[in-house]
Amino acid sequence: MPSKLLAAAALALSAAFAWAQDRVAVGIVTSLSGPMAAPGKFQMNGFRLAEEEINAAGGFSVGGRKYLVELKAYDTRANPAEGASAMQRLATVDKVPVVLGELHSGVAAAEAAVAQDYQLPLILTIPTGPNLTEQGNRFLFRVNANNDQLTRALAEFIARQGWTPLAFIAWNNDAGRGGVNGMRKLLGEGKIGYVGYFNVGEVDFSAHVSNIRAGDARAVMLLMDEEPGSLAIKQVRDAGLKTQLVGTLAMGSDRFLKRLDAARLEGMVQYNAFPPNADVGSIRTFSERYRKKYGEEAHGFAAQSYDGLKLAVAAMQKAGKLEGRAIREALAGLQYDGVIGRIKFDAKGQAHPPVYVTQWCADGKRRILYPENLKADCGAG
Amino acid sequence: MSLLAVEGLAKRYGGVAALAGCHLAFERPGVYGLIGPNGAGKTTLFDVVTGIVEPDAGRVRIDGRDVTGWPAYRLAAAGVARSFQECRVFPEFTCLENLLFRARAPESEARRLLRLVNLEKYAGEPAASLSFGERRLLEIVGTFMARPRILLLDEPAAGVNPALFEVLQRFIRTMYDERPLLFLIVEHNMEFIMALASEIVVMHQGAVLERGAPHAVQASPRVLEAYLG
Amino acid sequence: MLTAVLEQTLNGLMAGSIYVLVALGMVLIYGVMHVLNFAHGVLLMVGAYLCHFFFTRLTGSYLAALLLSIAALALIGIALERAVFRPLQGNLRSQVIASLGLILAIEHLVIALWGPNALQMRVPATEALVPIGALRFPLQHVLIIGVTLAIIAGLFAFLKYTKLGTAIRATSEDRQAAMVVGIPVERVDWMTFGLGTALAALGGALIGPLFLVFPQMGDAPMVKGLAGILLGGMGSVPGAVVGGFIIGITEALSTLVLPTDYRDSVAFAVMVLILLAWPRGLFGVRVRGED
Amino acid sequence: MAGRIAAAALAALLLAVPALAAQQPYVLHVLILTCLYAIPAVGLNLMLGYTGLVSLGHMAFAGVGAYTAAVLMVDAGWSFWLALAAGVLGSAAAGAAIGAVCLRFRTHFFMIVTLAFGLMLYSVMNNWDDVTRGAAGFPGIPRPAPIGEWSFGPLSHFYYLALGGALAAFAAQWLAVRSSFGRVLVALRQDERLAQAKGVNGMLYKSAVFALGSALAGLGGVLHVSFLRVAAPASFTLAESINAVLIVIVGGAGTLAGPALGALVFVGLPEYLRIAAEWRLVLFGVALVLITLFAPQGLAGLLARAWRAVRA
Repeated sequence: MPSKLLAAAALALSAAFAWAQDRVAVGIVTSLSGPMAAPGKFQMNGFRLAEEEINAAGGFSVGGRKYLVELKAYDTRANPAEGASAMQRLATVDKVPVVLGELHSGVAAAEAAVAQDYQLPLILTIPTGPNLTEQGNRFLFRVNANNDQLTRALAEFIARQGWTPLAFIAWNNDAGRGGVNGMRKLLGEGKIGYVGYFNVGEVDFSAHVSNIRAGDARAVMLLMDEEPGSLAIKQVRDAGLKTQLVGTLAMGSDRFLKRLDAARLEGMVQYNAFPPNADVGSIRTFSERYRKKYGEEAHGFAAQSYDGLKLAVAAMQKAGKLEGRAIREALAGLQYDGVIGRIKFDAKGQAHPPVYVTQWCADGKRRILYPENLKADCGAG
Repeated sequence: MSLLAVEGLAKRYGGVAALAGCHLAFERPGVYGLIGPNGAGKTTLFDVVTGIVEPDAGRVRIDGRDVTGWPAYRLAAAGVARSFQECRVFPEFTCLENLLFRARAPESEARRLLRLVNLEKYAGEPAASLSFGERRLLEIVGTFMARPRILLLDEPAAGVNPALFEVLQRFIRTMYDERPLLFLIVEHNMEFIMALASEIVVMHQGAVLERGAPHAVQASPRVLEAYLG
Repeated sequence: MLTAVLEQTLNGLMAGSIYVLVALGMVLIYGVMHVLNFAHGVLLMVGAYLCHFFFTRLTGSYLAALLLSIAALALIGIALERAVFRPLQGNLRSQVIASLGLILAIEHLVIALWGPNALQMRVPATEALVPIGALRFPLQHVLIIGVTLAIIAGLFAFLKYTKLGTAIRATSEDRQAAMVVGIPVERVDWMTFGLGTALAALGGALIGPLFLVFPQMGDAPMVKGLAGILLGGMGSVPGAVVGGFIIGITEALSTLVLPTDYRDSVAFAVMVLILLAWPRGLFGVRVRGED
Repeated sequence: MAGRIAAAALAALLLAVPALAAQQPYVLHVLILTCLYAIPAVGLNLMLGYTGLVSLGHMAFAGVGAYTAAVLMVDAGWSFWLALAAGVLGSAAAGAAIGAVCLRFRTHFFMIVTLAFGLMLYSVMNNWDDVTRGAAGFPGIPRPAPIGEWSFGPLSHFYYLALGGALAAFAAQWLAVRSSFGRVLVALRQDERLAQAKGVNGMLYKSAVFALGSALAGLGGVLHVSFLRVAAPASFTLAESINAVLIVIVGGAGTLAGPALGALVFVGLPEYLRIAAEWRLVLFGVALVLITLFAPQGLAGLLARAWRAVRA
């Protein structure tokens, strides 16, 4: 008992001490409402967890001074104009040294332009549009793999398995279309089967399921998020379709399992930026902490965002001052080992984190199939 | 050549024949009354002549020129003006603005006409603020601003109180005396129309039943039968 | 090919059922009050949320939750009729604009209360699979088509044989005449509104377990339902049924031959083309307030 | 007279904003966005407010102009100004062509057909990857090239472009409304059949205002994507079209200043309030309902009433 009391007192004390410390406001652009609000929540979860950890550890020092981190989050609602406004406000009103986040590629493009205006580094943690990092914007960085990178890993894997022609059920938005176009480029037009697009908010895939059954596809790729994903798999399996399923990073988690059941998922593979149960020290600690804070299994978007904030802090430390250009230089030269793997930006500001392919086992666990060097059996993915 | 002629007009709405072979011609200006029981096809005839409705068959001629199927605005340009059974004015426009909208006559004429019907004090008021009867007067006065050659009035006296009633009668007569044109007036109020018209046309079941001087029409057994039957 | 067409037709019937459920409520209200309530889709969504709430928090019975949400939505509908739509009677533009305001307010209120993430409503009783020929369909699918057909039949019977139904038909046909023969049209108004929103709740409660319960779930059914009633002829109940099914089946069949990312466009293009040929819709009734 | 002095003062203030807000680029940014939202709203005001045509696909026409200009600038190397003209013309042409179909319908039919065309145009922007770059957006839209020393990079400079665009739109609205053309539009809204009986070719006028409204939408769209330096289908959705209706109605449909007031409230206020996003849209929704119920002339009407009360 006394030790608990002591610990509580220490915590209170450290909190009081922390309060007195200087704070660095870090800008966050995300979707708290609008069509991307659901994944936006995972993004914020990742940022909040990183913020909590950094501050609990006493903050970080820049140029000899200790700071705590504070998130200044704005809702951009998947709308480019709102994104530009939020960025402008962060740059000129809140005067933050670095901004992170965003989910939507089109909005990210508007934000990136403002970031360049103010020489304010913008670190994307979710948008996947490949052309974002092709604009010659030196202040734009992307932690997560873009669509081309994701599909490259997966296309290689699918080609090796001989799962072509490959059919699709895909969101008719930047993520879904980007995925289909990337696969088309990598596998070749002849290897692409039926492509069924649906709009965000649509939930009935029966027309697509029927067409896939009537076609000759060896596998079906589901390019969408968790919520429609669970419905799509249910509808595919309930219709008696036994085709190999290929999913996205939203579909390789225990939370996803809760939406469905092991029988329907068995055998499905998905690419993943982050296998929450991999036997890697950093992943294990992150997953445990995440589960403790949010009561559910960690999400890839959260992991990417968590790493993003940690990385930004490391860059500020390395830069030695809270100034955009210095932080940009630091980011460009930084090598950071995060939850999602090693993050090192190329000349275009794109990181190349590992992309995993995991597969559902009969007991509701996952095995890692790809990359070869991390291959592990059920329970690891 | 007739000023206005319709030949064999037919128009069906669903199963109902609103016009069934209607022939009618007006050779010269005058005030003509158009009467008939409900459903006789009077308003449909107006709608066809003013281009709101296209007939299924038959022709409409003005000065011998075939104008069948012309849209309303073209017929208006050709000198056809009308008022509506349900009384239409632009409620947000002032009385004066209502009269000047697309007018051929100048503002002085508008003010004179308003004076004739005792509406000059409302010239600057929005039409919506008028009583129904006053709005009816405004609507009818407005039709003259286009300087029409053919004027169709659909139940001008309906819903107008007796005081305005007389104003209206006097106004129509004055206007006719000033410039004789073809007035075709649908009216249920016999007193009103008999006093005004020089000739009465009776319609029944989509066609012309009788035509003649007011007293002759009133005495016709066929007309009586149509109204009672 | 033939089986594919048959199968897609069946899929279209399923999707169309949902459009019809939305369209029926809208068309009843339109017929009586000449109000086109664009917020009907979000009311369907509210119905699903309430059903979810009652099901998970209050009673474990799906049927009870469904009935409760229907009752709640009927009350909400009656309140909206009183507060918003009755005062705007006769003003088409304002009604539509007010209903756009309701969409914004209600949808974001739901997000504020329940969050943006989809809720799952698992009703074990409806999770069985039904074999039809060589194909299998979830029971809930069949249930939706069945319930929709039952509602259509019930609604027709209701309109034909009950006193209120007759009053609704009379008021739709000619409001003035209905008033003259002593039908209390204002009472018919709010009752119809309640009935219409109750139908939306039923739709939401039915599709909730099959799909998910989320804030935008009513958007697509509303837009497609609108297209359906336009196609069928504004104000015509049989028209709404036929129109809704045509949209659903067209969408499903179009996936056989056309790129699927233009599926919506195909449905709308069909609507516009049919309207150009039959400007008042397939079951075109006279359009009131045309000018 | 007082009105003219007020207008002159307002114009002077608007021109002086960059000097006054030199240290507050964010204020300029918000004012620019206000202008960019007000421009299409002016077009919709002519259609909805003056003529009574409730288009639920208005912003899709802004998208047509925006993408036309974007493709011409980026892929064909046209100058901003030429591309702007082409974008505006493109929107006008799309408005005239699609309007010709939509205007065959009335009331609710018209609204839903415009909604349908809005969604179809959106699909094209979202799906035509080769030309529009698809759903991920079209980055790298340039700002106008500098005129001599005057570059459009700094916010204060772009502000004058946005303000110029907005003033042009409001001037067009003013000229249209006070002309006989405008009288006809207002007459058509009040009673189309009567206007026809008075010799108005309703279809011609409605087509003209549909094309004009779409052209203004296009002007706004081109400036919008040049300002953001990205064109994305997300800027031209049904939700954005509904927002445009909201701006017009809240500001005051059928009033000259309505679109400006509406845009200011819609863009400016939330940027300053920054209350939780859901509640902000709940509030806007409720405001929309209340305005249709109690203040059909919107904010412009309320302000005019207040002004009269002050003067009396």
